[in-house]
Formats: sequence, C-alpha cells, structure tokens
Amino acid sequence: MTDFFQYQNNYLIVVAFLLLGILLPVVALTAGRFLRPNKPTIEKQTTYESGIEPFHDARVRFNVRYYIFALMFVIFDVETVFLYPWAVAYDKLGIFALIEMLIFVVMLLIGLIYAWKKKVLKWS
Amino acid sequence: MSNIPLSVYLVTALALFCIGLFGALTKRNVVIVLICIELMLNAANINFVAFSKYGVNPNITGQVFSLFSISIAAAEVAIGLAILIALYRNRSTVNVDEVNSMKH
Amino acid sequence: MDLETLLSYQWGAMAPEFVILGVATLLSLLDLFMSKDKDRKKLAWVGLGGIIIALIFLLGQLNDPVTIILHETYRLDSFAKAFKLIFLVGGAFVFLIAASYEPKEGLQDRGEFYYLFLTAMLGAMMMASSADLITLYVGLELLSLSSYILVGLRKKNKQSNEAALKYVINGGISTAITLFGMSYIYGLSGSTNLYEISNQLGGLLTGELQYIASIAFLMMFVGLSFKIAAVPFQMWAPDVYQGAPTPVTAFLSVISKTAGFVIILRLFVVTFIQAPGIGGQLPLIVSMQSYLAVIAGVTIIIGNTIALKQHNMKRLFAYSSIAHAGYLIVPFVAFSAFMFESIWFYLIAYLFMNLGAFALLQVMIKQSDSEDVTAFAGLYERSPWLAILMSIFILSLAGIPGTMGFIGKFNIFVGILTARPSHYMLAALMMTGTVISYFYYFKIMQQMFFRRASQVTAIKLPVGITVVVVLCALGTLLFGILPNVAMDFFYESFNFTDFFSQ
Amino acid sequence: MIDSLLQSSPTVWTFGAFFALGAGLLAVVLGFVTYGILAERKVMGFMQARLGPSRVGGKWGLLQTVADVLKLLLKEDSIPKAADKPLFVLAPVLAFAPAFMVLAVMPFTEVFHFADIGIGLLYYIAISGITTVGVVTGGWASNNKYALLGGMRAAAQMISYEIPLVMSVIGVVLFAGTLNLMEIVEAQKNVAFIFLQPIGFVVFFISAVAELNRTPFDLPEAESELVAGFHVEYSGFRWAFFMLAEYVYFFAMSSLITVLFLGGWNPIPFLGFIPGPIWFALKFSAIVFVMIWFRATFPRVRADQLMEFAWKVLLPIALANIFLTAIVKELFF
Amino acid sequence: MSGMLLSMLVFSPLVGIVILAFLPKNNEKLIKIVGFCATLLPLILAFIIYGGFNQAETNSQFVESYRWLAFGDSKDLPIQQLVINYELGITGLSLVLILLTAIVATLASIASIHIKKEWKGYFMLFLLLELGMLGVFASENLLLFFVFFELTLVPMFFLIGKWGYDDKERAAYSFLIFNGIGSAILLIVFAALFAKTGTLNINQLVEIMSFPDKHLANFGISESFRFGIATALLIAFGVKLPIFPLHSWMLRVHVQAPPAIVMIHSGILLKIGAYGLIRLGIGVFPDEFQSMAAVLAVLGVINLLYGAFLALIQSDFKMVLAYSSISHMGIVLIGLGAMNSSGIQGAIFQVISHGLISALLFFLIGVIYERVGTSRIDNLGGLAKVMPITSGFLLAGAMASLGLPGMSGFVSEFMAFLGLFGTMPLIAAIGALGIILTAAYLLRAVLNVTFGKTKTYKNEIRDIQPIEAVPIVVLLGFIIGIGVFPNILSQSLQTTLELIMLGIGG
Repeated sequence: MTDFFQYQNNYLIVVAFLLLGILLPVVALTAGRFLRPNKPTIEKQTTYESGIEPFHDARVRFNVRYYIFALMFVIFDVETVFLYPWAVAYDKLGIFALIEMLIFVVMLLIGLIYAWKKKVLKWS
Repeated sequence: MSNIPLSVYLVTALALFCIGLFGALTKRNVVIVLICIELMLNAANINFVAFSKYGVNPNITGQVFSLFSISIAAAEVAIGLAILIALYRNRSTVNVDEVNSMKH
Repeated sequence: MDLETLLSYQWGAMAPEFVILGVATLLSLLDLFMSKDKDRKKLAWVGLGGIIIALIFLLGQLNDPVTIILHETYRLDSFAKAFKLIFLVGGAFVFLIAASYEPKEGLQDRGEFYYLFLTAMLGAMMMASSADLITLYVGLELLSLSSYILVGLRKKNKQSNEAALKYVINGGISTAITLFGMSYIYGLSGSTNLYEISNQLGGLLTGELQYIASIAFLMMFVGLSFKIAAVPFQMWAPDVYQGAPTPVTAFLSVISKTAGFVIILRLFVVTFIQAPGIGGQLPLIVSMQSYLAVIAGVTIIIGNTIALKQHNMKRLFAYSSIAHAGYLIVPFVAFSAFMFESIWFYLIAYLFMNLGAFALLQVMIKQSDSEDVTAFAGLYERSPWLAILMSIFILSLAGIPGTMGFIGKFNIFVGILTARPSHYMLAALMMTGTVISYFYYFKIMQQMFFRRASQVTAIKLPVGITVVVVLCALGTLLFGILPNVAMDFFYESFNFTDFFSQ
Repeated sequence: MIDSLLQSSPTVWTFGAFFALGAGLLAVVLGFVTYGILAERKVMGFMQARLGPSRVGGKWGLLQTVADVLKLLLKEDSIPKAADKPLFVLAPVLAFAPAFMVLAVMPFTEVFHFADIGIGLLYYIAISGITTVGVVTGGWASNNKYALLGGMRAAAQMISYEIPLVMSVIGVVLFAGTLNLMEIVEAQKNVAFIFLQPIGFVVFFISAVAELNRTPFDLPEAESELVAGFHVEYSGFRWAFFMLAEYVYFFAMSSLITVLFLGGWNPIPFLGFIPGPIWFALKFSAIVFVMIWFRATFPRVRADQLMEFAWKVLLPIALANIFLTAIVKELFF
Repeated sequence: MSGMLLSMLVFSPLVGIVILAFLPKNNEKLIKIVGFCATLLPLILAFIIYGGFNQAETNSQFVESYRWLAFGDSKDLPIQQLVINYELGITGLSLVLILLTAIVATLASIASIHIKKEWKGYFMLFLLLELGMLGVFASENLLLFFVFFELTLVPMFFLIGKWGYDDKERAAYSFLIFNGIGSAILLIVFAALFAKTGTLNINQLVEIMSFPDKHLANFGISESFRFGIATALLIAFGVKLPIFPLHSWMLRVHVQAPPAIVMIHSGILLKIGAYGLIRLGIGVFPDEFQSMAAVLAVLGVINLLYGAFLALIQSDFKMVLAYSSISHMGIVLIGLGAMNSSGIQGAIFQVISHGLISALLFFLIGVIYERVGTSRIDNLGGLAKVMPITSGFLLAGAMASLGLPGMSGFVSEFMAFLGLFGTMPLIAAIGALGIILTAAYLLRAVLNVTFGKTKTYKNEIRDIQPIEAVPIVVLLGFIIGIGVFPNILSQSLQTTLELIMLGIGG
C-alpha cells in the first residue's frame, strides 16, 4: 500500500507545484493592481512599431519555414519515444536491440539527410 | 491496489473519442479536424494504457502499442499538415468545405 | 536476447520484405545524391528490379512450411505468400505504369514518387505476414501514410492537393476508429497476438463482454472499410482517384484495396473465429453477418448506381472499384469454405483488369488532356488494338464470360451458395449490381467503338505500358478461359489450413 | 521528512504539507533569482572591468534586484488595444508555471527532494516544452509584428534545440538504466557521467544554453534585431514574469545538468567529508557561473547559423553519441 | 480426331476470325467472300455430325469432357470437391438447332452484302456470334452453356450498335440490359444448382432431380427450392423468348439492327430461350413445369393474341414482323403448356420453322429496305410491279408464316394446338383466335406492300439479284420440305421427345 501511496503522493506534489506556479503570478499580479497606477491613454495602448503608426494586422502570413521546422520537430521528437524505453531497458535487451536501434536510427538519419538535401534545414 | 476503477478510464476515453469524432466530422477548419483526429487516437491510447494496467490480463503490451500509435499519429499529423500547407499555397484556404473543386 | 537467439531466427522468411526495404532505402539515397539534372526515370527500373528480386525470393519460399519468427509477430504462411504474390505482381505493374507517367505540369519529386510506392508495398506485405495487432497496425499505417503523400505528390495541382487532404482526413478518422476497436480487443484479451487473442476470446467471453466484442468488431470493420473503399468510408474514393496521379490511382485501387482485404481477413478471421457472439450460440463472426451483409449490399448498390452518372473516367473507375469492394466483401460475409480462394482469385482478376485499364487510361488522358469519357471516343478507329485490349478489361470488369472477372464472380457465387445458410439475397444483389454496371462499362465501349474520333493519329504506347497492358490482357483471358491454371496453382502451392495453426 | 510524508496516505493534510514545502522551495528559487541576477551583473561587471550594481544595499548592491522588483511592481501595466486580452494575460502564466513545475522532480540532495517519479527525466522534458507555448502565445497575443516574429523565432529555436537536448540525454539513460533522476544520481556514485558522456555533455550543455535563450543563442530577445522579442508589448509585472520564468528555468536547467552529468550531491573522491548539499551547491554554482561567463564572452550567432547548427551539427552528433554509448556499453560493461 | 468433332464445330468460326484479322481493312469484296466462306466451315462440320448422328441412341452423342474448373481441391480440407468440366454433347434437339444455326448463319452472311462499313469488324463479330450460338446448343454443362450464352451478347451489342439504323445505340443497350438481367438470373440459378448438387452436367442434373424427394432433401434441395429455380428459369428464358411483359427490347432490336443480324436474332437467338425452356426447364424440372403448365399456356395465348393484335395496327413492316415473332413464340409456349407429346413436338417444330420463316421474311424486308430506303407500309405499295420476284417470295413467306398447309408453319401450329386442346381446351380455343388474326395482319401488310397503290419511287428499283435469291430459295426449300415431310425433323427429335415425355410422365 505504501508503494501506491508514494505513487499518488508524488503526483500530488506535482499538482501542488502546478498550483503554486499558477498562484504566484495570479497573486502577484492581483496584488500589483492595488499598487500600480492605471491611467490608460490611446498612445499608451497603441502597438509599438518603432515609432511609426502601426499598419495592418500583425497576424500576417509568415514564412512557411516555421511550419516546416515544427513538422520536423514533431517527427524527430516523437521518434525519441522509442529511444527512451530502449535506453532504459538496454541492459536486458542486449545486442539484438542494439542492431534494431541501429537500423531505426539509420532510417532517422536518412530522414535527416533527406531534409538536409532538400534544403529544409536552411534558414533565410 | 487500485481505487480508480477501470470503467472511469474507459468512459473518459469513450467521451474523448466521441468528442473527437464529432469534431472531425463537423468542423470546417482542417487544423481543428486534425486535432480532433489526434483526440480520437489518444482516446484509444488511454484505453490501451488503462487496459495494460487494469485489464483482465495486465501486461506491458498495451503501453507498447500506445507508444507505436503515438508516433504513428505524429507522422500522420505531420503529413496532414504538410498537405495542408501545399493546399494553402494553391488555394489560400484551410476550410474543408471550400475544398470541393471535384464535384462531378 | 543475445546473438544466438538472433541468429536462430529464420530471417530468410523475411527476405522479400528486406529486399523491398533495401531497395526503397537505396532509391531514396540515390535520389538524394544524384545530380539534379539527371533523369530520375531510371530509378523506376531500379525499383522494378527490386520488386522482381523480391518476387523471386517469394516464389522460392512457396513450398516452405509455416515459419513463425520474432516472438510470433511475424508468420509466413500460405495466406501471407498468396497475398504477397498479388502485392508484388501488382507492384511490378504499377512501377511499369509509373515509369512512363508524365503529368502535364511535370513531376518534381519523381524520386519520392518511386520509393514511396515501395514503402507502401512494404506496409502491405507486413500486414500480410503479421500476426500481431501492433505490427498489423504499423503495416496499415505505413501503407496509408505513404499513399497519402503519393496522392498529393502533384504539389502544384489543386485537385491533387484536395485529394490528398481528403484522403488524410478520412484516413485519419478511420484509423482512429480502427485503433479504438483494437484497444477494446486488447482489453478483452490482454494480448496483441492474434492467436492468443483468439484463444482468450474463445474462452472468456461472457455476458456483456460479448457486446463489447461485437462493438469492437464493428468499429474495426468500419474503420478498415476505408482501405477497401466500402461503405461507410467510400466517400474519399472518387475525389482521391480523380486527384491522384494515375499510377497512384491504380495502386490505390488494386494494391491498397488488396491490403485492406488482407488485414480484414487476418484480423477478423483469426481473432473472432472462436469468440462467441451475442447470446453465445453462434460464433461472433457469424452473428455479425447481417450487418456485414448490409454493408456489402449498400456498397454494391451505391458504387454501381452513382457510377452511372460519372463522366470523368477516374471517378467512374472509383465508383466501379467501390462496387468491386462490395463484391469482394460478399464471400467474407458468407464466410464460406471457399472464402480465401474466391477472394484471392477475384483480387488477381481485379489486379489484371484494373491495372490494364488504368495503364490505358493514363495513355488516353495524356493523349487528349482530358479525363472525360470522351477521351476514348473513336479509339477503335485510331488504334484498333488498344480498343480491343481496353474492351477485354472492361468486359472482365463487367463480368462477361471468357474473362477472369466472370470466373471470379462465379467463384464467389458458388462460395456463398454452398455456405450454410445460402445467401441468395447477396447473390441477387451482386447480380443486380453487375447488370447495372453494364450501363457504365458499355458507355466506354460505346465511346470507343461507336463514336468518331476527334483526332485520327494512332496512339503510341510507351514500352512499360505495352508490357503491362499485354500481360494484363493475357492474364485476364488465360485465367478466364482456363481458370484452373490459377486454381490448381493455388491449391498446389498454398494450404490455407495453416492459417489457423499456431 | 519528505520520505515519510510520501509514504503516508494521501490526504488534504499531506497535500497542505507538500504545498507548504513547495512554497518554501519557491521562496528559495525566488531568492536564487534575486541574487542570480545580481551575481550575473556583478560577474559580468568584473569581467568587463567595471563595478556592476553598487549603490542599493551597500557596497555590493545587495538590494539592487529587490529594488528592481519593487519598481516593476509599481509600474503601470498597459495592455495594447489590439492585443488578444485573455491570451495576453495567460501567456506569462503559461511561461512561468512549467518552469516552476519541473522543479517538482529535481533531487537536490538525498534527503531534500520532492516527487520521486520513475520517469522524472521524461517529466522534466515534457513539462519544460510547455514554456514554448507560453512564449508563442505572448508573441501572438500582442498583435505586434516584432513580438510575433520574436515569438515564432523563439519557438523555432526552442523546438530545434529540444531535439539534440533530448537525444543527448539518452547516453546518460543508457548508463543509468533508468529515467528516475534520483537513481541517475546514485548511478554516479563512482564516476560522474560527464566523464563517461563527454560528447553528450557538450551537446546537452550547448542545447541547454539555447533552450534558455541565453547568449550566444539569445536571438529571440535580441534587442538590436527585434526590439525586445516576443515580450515587447509587456510591461510592469507581466514582463517580470517572463524574466522570472527565464531565470527559474535557468535554475532548473543548471540543477538538471548537475544531476545528470555532475553527479548531483555525490562528492568528488576523497572529499566525502563535505556534505552532499554543499557539493550540489558547488556544482550548481559552477554551471551557473559558466553560463554567465558565456554571456560575457561569446558574440551572438546569426539566425541561420543558429538553426542550422542545431540540425546539422548537434543532432547528428547526438545520434552518433547514442551509438557510441551503446557500443561502449556493450563492449566494456 | 472424331472425338473432338463437336469442339471443332463450335470453334470453327475462329478460323475465319483469325484469317479476317490479317486481311487488309479496306478490301470490301475479299472480306465479304472470306466472311461467307468462313460460315461454310461450320456448315460442313454440322452436316458431317448430322451424318454421324445415331438417331436411335437416347444418350448424348459426340460427348467430350475435360476438367475445366475445380473448387476446394485442397488436400486437407474436408470439402466435397466441386468440379465443372468442359462438356460438349448433342441430342436430337440440339443437333437440329445446330443445323439451323449453321444454315441461317451462312445465309445471313450472304445477306450481309448490304453492310456498308467496316466489314472486317462486322464479320469478325458475326463469326464470334456464330461461335456463341453453336456453343450454346452443343454445351452439356450449364456453366459452359452460360459462357456461350453470354458470348452472344457482346457481339450482338456491337453488331446492333454499330451497324444498325438510326436509333441503334438505344436498341443495343436495351438488348444488353434485358438479356443481362436474364443471364444474371440464369447465373444465380446455375450457381445455386451447382452449390447444391455439385455438378452442372445437364444429364447428371436430370438424373439427380429425378431422385425421390427424401433423397433430394439430403442435398439441401427442397421442393420450394426446385420451384424457385424453375420459376427463375422461366423468367430468364422468358426474356430471351420473349414472353409478353418482357418483350420491349426485342422490338427495338428487330427494327434497328441490320437485316442480316435480325435474321440471326429472330432465327436463332430467340430460339435459345425456347431451347433453354425445353432442355433445362422441362428437361430437368419436369414436375415443376408440369405444375406451371397452365401458366405457360396462358402466357402463350397472351403472347399470341397480344402480338397479333399489335401487329395488325403497325405501320412499319419491320414492326409487323417483330410482333409476329412475339405472336409465334406464343405458339411455342402453348405447345409447351400442353405438356403432352404432340404439344411439345409442336413447340419444337415451331422453334425450327419460325427460325426459318422469320429469317426469310427479315431477309426479304432487308432487301426491300435496301432498295427503297423505307420499310413503312404507307410508303411502300405496288412492289409487285417493280419487284415482281421479290414480291412473290414475300407472299410465299407470309403464307408460310400464317401456317398454310404444306408449309412448316402449319405442322407446328397444328400440333401445338392439338396438344393443348387435349389438356386445356378452353384456353386453346381462345388461342385459336390468334391464328385468324395472324392471317389478317400478315395479309394486310403483305398485300398492301405488293399490290397496294403504286408509289412513286425516287430511284430506279432493281429486282432481286441472283446471289440474294440463294438464301430465299434455300429457306423456302426447307420450309416446304418440313411442311411436306415433317418426318425429316421428327426422326431426329424422336429420342429427345421420348426423354422429355419420360420426365413429365406423359
């Protein structure tokens, strides 16, 4: 039973930390509201654009490269899902796992080379 | 050892699945549709993990399955987004119902 | 697990897969490191070579006993061999078609075009030999993901984009449904090994668990109906067939569909053969028959009737392929003793007639720059031989005797009528569908033979297409007139009882 | 104390206890941030042959940061009209909360630790990723071109360096055979992983610096290029929370490096008489110092160099490192 | 060699197809001559077989059997092995029909001189059609029967759709779809029979179906199953025959198709329906058909009267003939409905004689249309003056058709009604009205055309050419020959008839 308590308590701690992490900004900002002045003017509330009048909406189409990097991240990050359990259990798995993972990582590497050659990794 | 019964997980998963399915079938924005599909897949993952701990015959295979399904889902979404980008370049829309140039 | 266990596996069983994997990797590297201005069509021949080597390996394995390796996740039994044969032969044909594919706006990613076919085939082959939910699912997705990209490969073409998007969305939804069904099966049995599941379900399933099993069954079937383009997941087919590059369409309609049937057979027949259905009297798979019959019937009717008003050839073939999916579900529904051979034979017939038709379709679309039925107008005047070859394929699709399509249908009939109870309704539905299909199949004939051509120049066939078309026509006729060549081969090489042996 | 708490049955009271302990840690962290900033300024002042803060709080300017914080607290907080208000308010919280949450699994000494989760490392990596969302949200919500661009850049950078970061740890996991941070520290009883994993350490360290948006990888906040990056529209205490998050994350990352590579509280051989907490503090301070040192020494890299470095240099090295480690382990252990 | 005589006969048109394939496309004369000669080969073979046929033998003759298609051949499966053989063989009935096919095909190839385009394709399809028809009559196996049956559909579709008149494509479709439905039903029936009995050999089926009910139940064959199959067969062949509500396609075909093809269609293809009803229907399911005798007879009378009435009001000569075909097929049904020896003999006679007569009449109308450019009765008239010989032949044909004694039509009608009067006198009496109507509509049409008011024709009209006269003379010869000496037919048919009578217990 204690094992299970420990298991639950561990996540209770996580929840406590989450609460703290949220509470601190909330409390601090609420407290600050009583201390700080609040005199909004139109100039103050204008978006900053290096001194000129802001034009257009800021939410323009931005470079597709950002998306492509996001895609690459998703692929590579998720593939590590396989690497972690493998690394943890490596002692028990032995050479077979090594060879399997070698194939896996070589495939991953080919993916990287592919992206490289297709100039996806180029910025600008 | 458990004080959260299996059925709670199952109902959660089923609810998630239904929300996902509903969203996937009704939403217009492709990104949201993809997210809804993700939701459905993760509902299945919850099932796998729950069964692997509390099922009739608890074993690790369910978790392994969910690992595979997570990574495959990622690949699927990546492809979905890539295709969406290609479509957006040509059509400037991400709405499903505007994608209909092939009605006989 | 050390080196000895590693070496104790009979890796030879996986030789065809390894060859395909190797060639796919090789092609991708070649594509990356080839200089930009080199013609990448050569890669197609490399790929073709790989498929042929894999085919040789497979033929070498024909008489091997059942081989089970990798902790019983991979099994090489007759079922796997029989269907891998279809994949590889079909793949070779698709490569020949793809080698001469020249879309109007050009194809930027020709390298990807070729090796994604191989990865998709690898997925299909994995499914054929897999005995585990996980590997089945991975194989299914490998196939799906590759084909999503293939469909959208004409990046500059709006229709291709749209098709790919629809394919991804529909595919994603159906995959999720399948996976959810699988999760229940795992929950009920506590295992992902199909044979283990079968034993578990056979022993333990009682009371409300039977309902869950039935729901899981239906969910998986509904999800997998996407791959075979059957109701309720048939909506994508017309758009995707239209938008995808023609070789990809051919691939989807033949290999992808075959793969769908492979996973359906493997998954449902093994898993649910022992499981009791609701109430516990009948096996689950039998108690589900009425639902499946509805799916089959609606698929046949929808496919055939909507095809009637299509003018775009690719859409027309999409609906025709939906209808054929319906025909192919029928033996599974009836669960007859000849289920495997009927489906196998019909799929081979479908391979020949559909790939042949698509090969010619690609040529005609290129010729007239239109996908309309009228592209075929006056083909008989222009190139009589092409018209005759096309008629052979169409007659076979329509199920006219003398062709393989007829024998395939007859096989199905005999199968479902020998089953107990006999399924007269399904037979009648199938025949109704077939008669309706005459309308649109003969519409093409009408164009080819009765209409005048807008141009009179003869049509030149690229080598690859010629080979495909001639081989397909020969196959369609030979196995149509002498079906026992194929059936004897089947019975001599394969013994489907080992499908169930553990 | 924590161990006994962990083993008791979970009730509201234990939760209260955890909450109180967490608050204590929060106080410590805030103290660190206060004096970390001061230390940074002092060290940089020293390196650049100037004094740094020296007015408020005596000769060493001990109260300088406190004064800064108070000033921020009293400053007017303006939200641009064009901003997406709910997201604008949410963003600092989203950035800060995960930075603090990751500390829940950090073992400082054998006794002084909080949650002892089996997958602590994975938890750390997963939670820390959320910060990126906060940054992008802030940039997006501001509805300012600089902010948006800064936010996107920050996100791109963070996700790019996340991958070598994640992969370089695998070497450590291979040796330790666990994802539990406490067990990882215990596995370093004899030799710290920095010696077994030099390549992994270097990759991890570089990625960590980039993850923290610190020089030489501080492009998202590069004032000379993007005004002030994603938080250009933030002012007052809201802005302070972005800064706070950054430094809390700094704290967490330095602790993590200490735990993963420097052996945590384990003493250096023959110096076992010095207690664990001090060892931890020493190692931790060394890391902090090196990072500050970096800031004073290195020029900022260019945007394209930054991204390509992660994908073309660090990632292949990290992948190679995994294999090197696995083979070394297969052969020698 | 003689063991494969029947196969040689069935596939002999292939020789012509292959030769034609290598001929130049535009050499009209050569193609037509080769096309004609190609039809002689089956004709000769058919006569050889006729010569070798043993009239006294009851079993099928010239039997061939090869393993063709097998199911469930797996070594370990405990499934009964289902084998379909390639089986050919003929009985008296099929022999007569094969002869008819060979003769009409040869004559139709002569009639094909009027074809104006793409002769090569035409003759190739024509020969393919002949192959199919010969195969249908020579098959002893139902699947093989079906294969050949369907094989006639495709060439017919093209022959109508490409070489027909104005509304040809619709006619072609309508032909295809109606016959498609018919064959669809047939296929289900065959598959069901195969699934239950494990064989598709006609003779074996006859044997199995004559088992006592209890034994049949072991096969899973219930009474209702047999009854269902019999009904399905009636519908399937009823489309082909055609029986009244299912006839509309046939009118279109008769009006739109080229004359040579109509000769074949009305002369032979329709007879497949009758052949199927007799051989597979009454032959295999005698009891079921006996219980449907009244239905058959009523349908026959309806066909007879309906066809006759409508023929009376048609303004197009082709339509008159088309309805007359429906009417005459009614007589076949009447004969079958009688379910006695003379009735069935009458039906069979009618099958043959109508084959000859309608071929003759359609050939003649084709000749007229060729010259005048119309077949409307209003626009024709006084042909006796411009085309005296043709008109004479036309008159003779009409006489044969309305059953003038001394011609084949008389024999068959007489026997059919004789049979029906024996079993259902009332229905027969109503039916007899049809005979009078037949005379009325035929005389109206023919007399109007030949002796009616002379119309002015644009072109100069030539009378019939000698080459065209050949088919007419041959056909008339047979018609009169059968009329005068019915025995030349009944001799060959005797054994078949006896077998059928044995089945229905008459």
